[in-house]
Amino acid sequence: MTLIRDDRRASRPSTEPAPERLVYRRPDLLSDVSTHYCPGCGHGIVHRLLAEVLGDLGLGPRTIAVAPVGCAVFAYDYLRLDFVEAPHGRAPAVATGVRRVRPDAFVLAYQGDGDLAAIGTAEIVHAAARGEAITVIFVNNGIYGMTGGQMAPTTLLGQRTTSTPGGREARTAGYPLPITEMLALLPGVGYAARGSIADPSSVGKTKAMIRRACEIQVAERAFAIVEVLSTCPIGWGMTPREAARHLVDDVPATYPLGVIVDRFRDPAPAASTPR
Amino acid sequence: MTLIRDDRRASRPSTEPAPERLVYRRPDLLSDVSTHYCPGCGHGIVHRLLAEVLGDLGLGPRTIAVAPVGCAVFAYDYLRLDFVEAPHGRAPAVATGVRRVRPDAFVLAYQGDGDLAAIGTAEIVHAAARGEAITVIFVNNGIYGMTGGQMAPTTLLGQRTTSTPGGREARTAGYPLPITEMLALLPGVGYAARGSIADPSSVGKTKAMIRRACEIQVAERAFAIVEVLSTCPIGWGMTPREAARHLVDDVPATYPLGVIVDRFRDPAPAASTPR
Amino acid sequence: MTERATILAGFGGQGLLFAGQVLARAALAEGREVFWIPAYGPEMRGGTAACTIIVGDAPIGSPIPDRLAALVALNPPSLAKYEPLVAPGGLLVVNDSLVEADPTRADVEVVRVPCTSIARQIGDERLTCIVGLGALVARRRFVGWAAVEVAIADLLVSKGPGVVAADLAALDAGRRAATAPAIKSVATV
Amino acid sequence: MTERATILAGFGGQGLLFAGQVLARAALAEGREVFWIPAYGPEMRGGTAACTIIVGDAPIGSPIPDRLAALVALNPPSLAKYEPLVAPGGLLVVNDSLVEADPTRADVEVVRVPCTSIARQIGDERLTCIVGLGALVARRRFVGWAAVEVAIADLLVSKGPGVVAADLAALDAGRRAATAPAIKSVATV
Amino acid sequence: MMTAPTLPDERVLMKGNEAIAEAAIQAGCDAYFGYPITPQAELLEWMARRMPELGRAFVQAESELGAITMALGASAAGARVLASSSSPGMSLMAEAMSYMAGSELPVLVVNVMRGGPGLGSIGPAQSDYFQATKGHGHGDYRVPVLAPSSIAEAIALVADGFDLAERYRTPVILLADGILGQAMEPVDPHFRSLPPRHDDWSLSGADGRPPRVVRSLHLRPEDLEVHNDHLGAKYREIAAHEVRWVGERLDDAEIAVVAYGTAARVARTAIARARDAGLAVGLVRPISLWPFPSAVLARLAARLRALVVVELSAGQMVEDVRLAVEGQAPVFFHGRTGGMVPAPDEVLGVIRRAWAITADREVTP
Amino acid sequence: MMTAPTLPDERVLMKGNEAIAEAAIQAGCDAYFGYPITPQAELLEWMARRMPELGRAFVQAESELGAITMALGASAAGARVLASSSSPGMSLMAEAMSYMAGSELPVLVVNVMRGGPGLGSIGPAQSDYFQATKGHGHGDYRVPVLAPSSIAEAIALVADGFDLAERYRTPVILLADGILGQAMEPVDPHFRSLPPRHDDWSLSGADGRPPRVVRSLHLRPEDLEVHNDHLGAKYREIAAHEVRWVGERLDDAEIAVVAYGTAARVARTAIARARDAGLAVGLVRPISLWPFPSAVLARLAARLRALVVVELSAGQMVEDVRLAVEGQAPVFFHGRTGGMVPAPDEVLGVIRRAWAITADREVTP
Amino acid sequence: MAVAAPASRVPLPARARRHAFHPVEIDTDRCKGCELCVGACPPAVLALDPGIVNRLGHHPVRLTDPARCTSCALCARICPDAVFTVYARPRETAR
Amino acid sequence: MAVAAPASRVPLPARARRHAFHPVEIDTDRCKGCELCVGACPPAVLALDPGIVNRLGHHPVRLTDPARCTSCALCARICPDAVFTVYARPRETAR
Ligand SMILES: Cc1ncc(C[n+]2csc(CCOP(=O)(O)OP(=O)(O)O)c2C)c(N)n1
Ligand SMILES: Cc1ncc(C[n+]2csc(CCOP(=O)(O)OP(=O)(O)O)c2C)c(N)n1
Ligand code: SF4
Ligand code: SF4
Ligand code: SF4
Ligand code: SF4
Ligand code: SF4
Ligand code: SF4
Ligand SMILES: [Mg+2]
Ligand SMILES: [Mg+2]
Repeated sequence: MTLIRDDRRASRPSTEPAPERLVYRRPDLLSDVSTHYCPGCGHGIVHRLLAEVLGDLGLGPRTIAVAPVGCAVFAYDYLRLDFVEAPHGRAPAVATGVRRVRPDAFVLAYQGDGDLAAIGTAEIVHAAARGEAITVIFVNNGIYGMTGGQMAPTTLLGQRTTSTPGGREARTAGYPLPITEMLALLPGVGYAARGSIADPSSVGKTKAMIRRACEIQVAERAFAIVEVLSTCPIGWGMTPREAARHLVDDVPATYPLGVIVDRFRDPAPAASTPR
Repeated sequence: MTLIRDDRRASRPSTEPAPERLVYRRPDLLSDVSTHYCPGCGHGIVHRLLAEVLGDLGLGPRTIAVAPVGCAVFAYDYLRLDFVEAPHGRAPAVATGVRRVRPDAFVLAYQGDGDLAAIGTAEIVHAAARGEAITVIFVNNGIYGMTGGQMAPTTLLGQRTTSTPGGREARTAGYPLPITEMLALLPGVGYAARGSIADPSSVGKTKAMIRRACEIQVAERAFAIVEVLSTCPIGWGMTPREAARHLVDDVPATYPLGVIVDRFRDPAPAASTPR
Repeated sequence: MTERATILAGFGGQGLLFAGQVLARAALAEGREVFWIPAYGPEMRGGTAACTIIVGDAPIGSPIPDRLAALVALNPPSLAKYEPLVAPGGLLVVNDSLVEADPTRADVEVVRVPCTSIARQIGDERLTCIVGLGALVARRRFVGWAAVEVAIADLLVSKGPGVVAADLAALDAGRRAATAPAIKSVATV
Repeated sequence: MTERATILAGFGGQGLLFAGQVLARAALAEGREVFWIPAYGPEMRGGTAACTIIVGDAPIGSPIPDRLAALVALNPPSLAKYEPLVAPGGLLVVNDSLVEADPTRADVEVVRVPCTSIARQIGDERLTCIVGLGALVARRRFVGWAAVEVAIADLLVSKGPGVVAADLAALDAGRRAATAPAIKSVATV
Repeated sequence: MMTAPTLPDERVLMKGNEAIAEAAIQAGCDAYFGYPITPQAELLEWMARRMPELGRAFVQAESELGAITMALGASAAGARVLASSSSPGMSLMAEAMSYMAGSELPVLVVNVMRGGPGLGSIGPAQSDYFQATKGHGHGDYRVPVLAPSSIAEAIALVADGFDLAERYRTPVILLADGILGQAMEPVDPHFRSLPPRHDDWSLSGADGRPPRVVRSLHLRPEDLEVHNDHLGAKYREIAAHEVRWVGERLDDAEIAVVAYGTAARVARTAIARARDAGLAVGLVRPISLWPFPSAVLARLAARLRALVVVELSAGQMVEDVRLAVEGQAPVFFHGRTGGMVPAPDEVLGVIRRAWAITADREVTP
Repeated sequence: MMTAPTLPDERVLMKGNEAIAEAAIQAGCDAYFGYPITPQAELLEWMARRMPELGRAFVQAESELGAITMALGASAAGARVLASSSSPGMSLMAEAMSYMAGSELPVLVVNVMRGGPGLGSIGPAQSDYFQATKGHGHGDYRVPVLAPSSIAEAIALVADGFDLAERYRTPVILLADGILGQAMEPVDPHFRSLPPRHDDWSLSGADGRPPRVVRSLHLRPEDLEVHNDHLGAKYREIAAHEVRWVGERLDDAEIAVVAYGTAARVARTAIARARDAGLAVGLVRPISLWPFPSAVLARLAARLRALVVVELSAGQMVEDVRLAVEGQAPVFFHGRTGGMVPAPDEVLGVIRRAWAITADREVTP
Repeated sequence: MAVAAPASRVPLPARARRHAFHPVEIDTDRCKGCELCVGACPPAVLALDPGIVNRLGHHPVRLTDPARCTSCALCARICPDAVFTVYARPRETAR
Repeated sequence: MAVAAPASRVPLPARARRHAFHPVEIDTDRCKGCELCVGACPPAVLALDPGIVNRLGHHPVRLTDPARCTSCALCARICPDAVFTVYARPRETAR
């Protein structure tokens, strides 16, 4: 029951004694408000994991976080952290600016897949190439959630979106972009991994990845990224449970789960076969 | 003496008979003017190769070329081709616009390493991801030539430039960017290769790569890119011959020469070990 | 001025935008001028939603009405937000299923209709606003009743006759609720 | 107006910008106002180059002079381009090694100096413009001779005494060429 | 929302974003490039469906930078091109707009404005007036800017915009706002179509003719100045011939409200109420924001007691009004920002105040 | 070129770009972000050498988009930040400038202007005046713009710019041109230094205090309007207190030349020649382009026979002059574009013409 | 049919736990009815309550059978709205 | 010292080839004196001509010993300024 043990740890911020027999409670770093996210949206889960990990590691008071443009733009309303808003796609550059003038801060960038893998391609590639000591949480829901469900670079072939009404066709709309694999090629990238929030067990593994990505920044001052495969039930035109199923059944064929590179454990990157 | 035989072909545009015993002459697609390039600049060699290949393949009259912002901005003065100028880094997007409305054209983008691998990262990655049927000639001289020899993303570690006066240090200025290897991961990329113009034999091999990259566009309607390792004697602070030697001795350790992927010959990409 | 402005407001998922389109299309069919606009934006997703329809006999002026001829308020925040805009003598349809509070205005006509309950009885909460629309058109003939029915049929033609029938039933239930004396008296409770 | 504007122009590689800096620094050392600007740009690389120096006793006005007190033209295009700007009575130093054509102006003082040949004899073509500068300062004391020599020594201090000596030799050779009667007569050929 | 393609005989209800898209299609748009952004996303989505159906080019680009430079390429290659965005995305197009103006490339760019600055809000706004009419990109250039005030007018201006763009070889901006983009209004579904684009400079491959070059670089300042003079002459020609505006109830007006787009609609309602109250008020509605109808305002100002400028901004067009009026009449301003739209009664209040303050001004309507 | 760091006692010759960079360093700049572009590359290169020496932050970004958003991040985190570029690169910063204005972030941005539009030329120009003072990014915001006319003044304005930026929480633009960037002039090497940046809103980690958020998003239009009103009040305060300009020889002037930066130097030489020829001409040299010295021009205009505006542009600042003068005196314009700089005699010619045309105007100098 | 209830009414007050053990507290007002927890609960003791529309307009989730809850916290692990607090059965009852 | 020569003066006119065979024509006015060809020429028969400054300000390259040239065209292959035209020795002389 690793999961539960994880939870218990999460629920015990080092500052106060654990309430008797408490198994899980809302992490302290989550603000006491409802999110604007749609029912079942994966962003909520990722926020919670971040709150748990930063709480576990005691990083909250040192964190300067960068909010993306995307549905998670309001992350600053939900996480009790210092936050700066980046223009669409520029979170890694904004984080670089923060990093360079705040050597003691823990610098976190949170980005969606449109934000990171489309308009922000140059910024993420170069932050990674510089080996900028930042941790990037990359929430890949395969779609532009906020603007109404258009195709993202990460959208699966055949997937219907409001801008690929007949399903994404490679000939005209191109192929899904394995950007995390691309980043993993760069020597400045200390850690790159892909998790999912499809079910409680994936959530647990993803939490471990996020934790490692945070530790790498602190211990190794290297660039670390966790791509989290997530859901956008609204954009996908599915119920949250259908969306979760789709995330288990269909998405990992294009985006395989696992650690892609961990240069401080295994300096040679895991051979990744891109599709 | 393969080289000479190559040359003879190059010097015989299909339209006119070969002069008796002519071994090499300036290709017809090169305009009859002097370039503004510095003595020994590799751009001149790459221009000549392009003129030769397009001449050989009879593609000149079908070509719409895109000029970069960089020392090669005046390519339109030197190559007798239709040309459109792209804003800095956007040549692949401009080429995409051309491609989509001129299905019969041969679409060529010419870019420097600052243009392609820095400001234009998003555009090249996404043109490649879309498998846009364009041919990209990527002249990597490891520096910003036009603006006075500043560091490019491709600059070698330790290399002195006007913006890395103490030599490029990974800690602050990041690592050299193996962008062609990154692009080669993408399924839309039909062909990706890296050649050099350091000496006549490399020039010959590079010509063959450029030829293949042009053929792939025509025959397979896929994206093709040739990275050409080139010199910037002025920016490197070397004589042209010193620069050529540096290109042979030092650069390929960071940027290995050869075909990285040729999906229409060998669908599985060559294993590339990034540094 | 002959412009009549209506706001339909409530939760997303109550069928507001569709009901607004029905009203707009009915006006169009009658050869009137009409303007339809949703309150757009991400905060609307899963939260509150609203839709404005202005019907007139000349090209519509201001797209943001400051004098509403009618308001259909399907949840508590909508009532709070839009009630002040209703013009004196205007109509206020309140979703009795979700709104406990009473309107504060004394100079408007209030009709309480349990729109959500009725929609559920018909089988789909997304019909909530069509119920409200039935009540609205029953009390204020900005457009003719028949035009509304035709608009529903036209807009839903691709969804099949079952769907059309459900929507027409919701519309009619709204009309009946708004005209039944028992319900009307709620307004005075 | 006490402003005196000079343009040094020729090929890249003839040491134009450095010679301009020498002049500017000499003026600075004398407590004068001075303005130095290169013709900048990629077309300059390996092609033609130019540098403007304005010396005055009050803050310098227009950075682009339209009335030159002196021009040092080290190759044919420079002569063609800048000759018209020389003010009447101004000085025109022409590099006799590379410029065959004669100046067309009759209202200026022309001095032909084989700058390139002299520079080569001293051992470095990059001294060409220093030769021209020697000729210029010999004929027009915009700044004092000693200040020029000190400026050269200061600017080249890190390069070692050999380099300083070569530059001073070039400067002096230019002075001598510009004051030797044989050379001066070239202007009237 | 509605499907216009079948072209029914009667008026149909169309959403502004979709009507603009369909109008472009009917006008013969060969290629569309865009990137999603609220409140113009439906324009892109309409194109995503319709353009491939018609075998025309559609690309959802990687960014607005990508979209506008794809548009640049397609226009250089001879196509009739539409691009669209909303305020933050427009800002990203500044460099390429300057390039296209310099390269004289016809492209129609739609800005469905939202509240700024920065990420701002997604509410309707007119706070990109300065950007559209003046300093967007670097360098001396101007771009014709057309501002519709209804969906039907937006449709008409799409064809006009292409026409202007191609006649003068210039980018053109269609400046709408979130309300026009999101609203539905009845429109006549028979949109204007244009003959295919034709020119003797665009790129097709140098086959049997000398190579052509499309560029904005003129490295020698002398050359660039000649080019700028050429552009300047063109802009003067546009200014002389392409001013568009509409006047309403001006004949006896003592006060003119100056407003465009959505603000003009609010003004119209306010003016009707003012007339009901006995105040002689009319409307000047600029349609071309550049060239601005300065001459007509200068003429009118001489005989008005005041002008009232209403904008969904903190005051941008009002500078052009003041510049035109040159002190001949007082200019009052009322603006709302950030996505807020003034209520008609609010504008009526401003009119009343202007009326009162200028009671002793002599005017000869 | 020259090395200033040793701070000799005498004046030293410094290149404009390098002087600006060193001035920023002396003023306490914590971080620099840039991207190479002619004619400002030496500024970046100076910083590349000096900042690491001093243990301060220097990043050559992947693009101007990267540079300006790094600046945004560093400023949000409490640093004193400089960024620099030239015209095309400035255009790419439009979106982020709007974000920084909306987020109220102090950053000093240097634009060493070159000829446009598009890739244009690399010659000196003043054709980004509109962009700097008006419509660069989207939304209702203004940015203080300081325009030096000599290298010594550029040095002084760097410190002023940081000071303004931090006092008002706003980006500030230092608007120079290729000539100022490339030229060398003697400067006093003792530059002004500022106390370290200090505020109670920037980000350092929410340690023992509530979290802080730096943002421009206010999704509810009501909130965004409140924010815009706040910004508007700030801009009015800046306009009231931060106008900078210099007048020369105005006392008895019948004609005033209005020019800034490099154009003002040409004008000064032309005015000297005009005075030699007996014409009573003076100079108004705006230093702050926004806020613009409108009041002084309005006051002067009432007693002048004419104003002559000289720009390295097709006519941009002249609009603000006309707006200020409101028809009280004729405004003549002379501009050169694309990297060309007018010769003093050329400007003298324009002054003479203005003098002749306005010979019968009554003036009371 | 119940109208939207104020926050204090529906969630189980923490104090109540002392009396009858409830392994799971649900912040009903924040529940969006996505049913992810419903799918994740091994003993299937979670379900939406169709009788309630909360302040967000959703039918919130309800623990249908506290006794069968194993306190496994999988619901908490998956809930995007961090609605759950989970307690293990007190020792005396659990063991 | 020779001054910059007009284009027609220095390059070997094509006609001349008919008389004394010259394997390599050099467009002297375009040569930038980079010496890449000098380094690439196997028999080392190319060298800069210090006596000439061409229109571009460079000392152009010159074929020092036509007889030893093998017409291998490596010079042409490397020249960035496409300055060379290379002919093979006519059959009668070559074989
Ligand atoms: C410059 C710019 N372009 C476009 C937009 C509109 N926009 C807002 S969010 C978004 C993309 C959201 O997609 P993603 O990053 O995948 O986040 P998600 O909402 O799916 O979590 C876009 C295109 C914008 N705000 N700014
Ligand atoms: C937006 C923009 N930023 C910067 C520049 C300045 N600039 C011109 S060329 C260039 C880079 C040249 O480097 P590269 O692409 O490697 O070409 P090279 O000159 O080395 O062949 C830069 C930064 C510009 N013109 N536009
Ligand atoms: S639109 Fe998609 S990503 Fe955005 S909140 Fe809704 S479900 Fe989540
Ligand atoms: S600067 Fe470098 S790249 Fe540019 S022309 Fe000179 S050598 Fe070539
Ligand atoms: S703790 Fe486990 S058993 Fe109990 S409700 Fe949650 S998921 Fe179900
Ligand atoms: S997962 Fe959370 S929000 Fe979803 S139904 Fe369960 S308790 Fe409600
Ligand atoms: S052809 Fe060969 S041998 Fe002859 S000059 Fe050229 S490189 Fe030398
Ligand atoms: S390679 Fe070409 S340019 Fe260079 S020296 Fe030889 S001939 Fe001249
Ligand atoms: Mg997404
Ligand atoms: Mg380069």
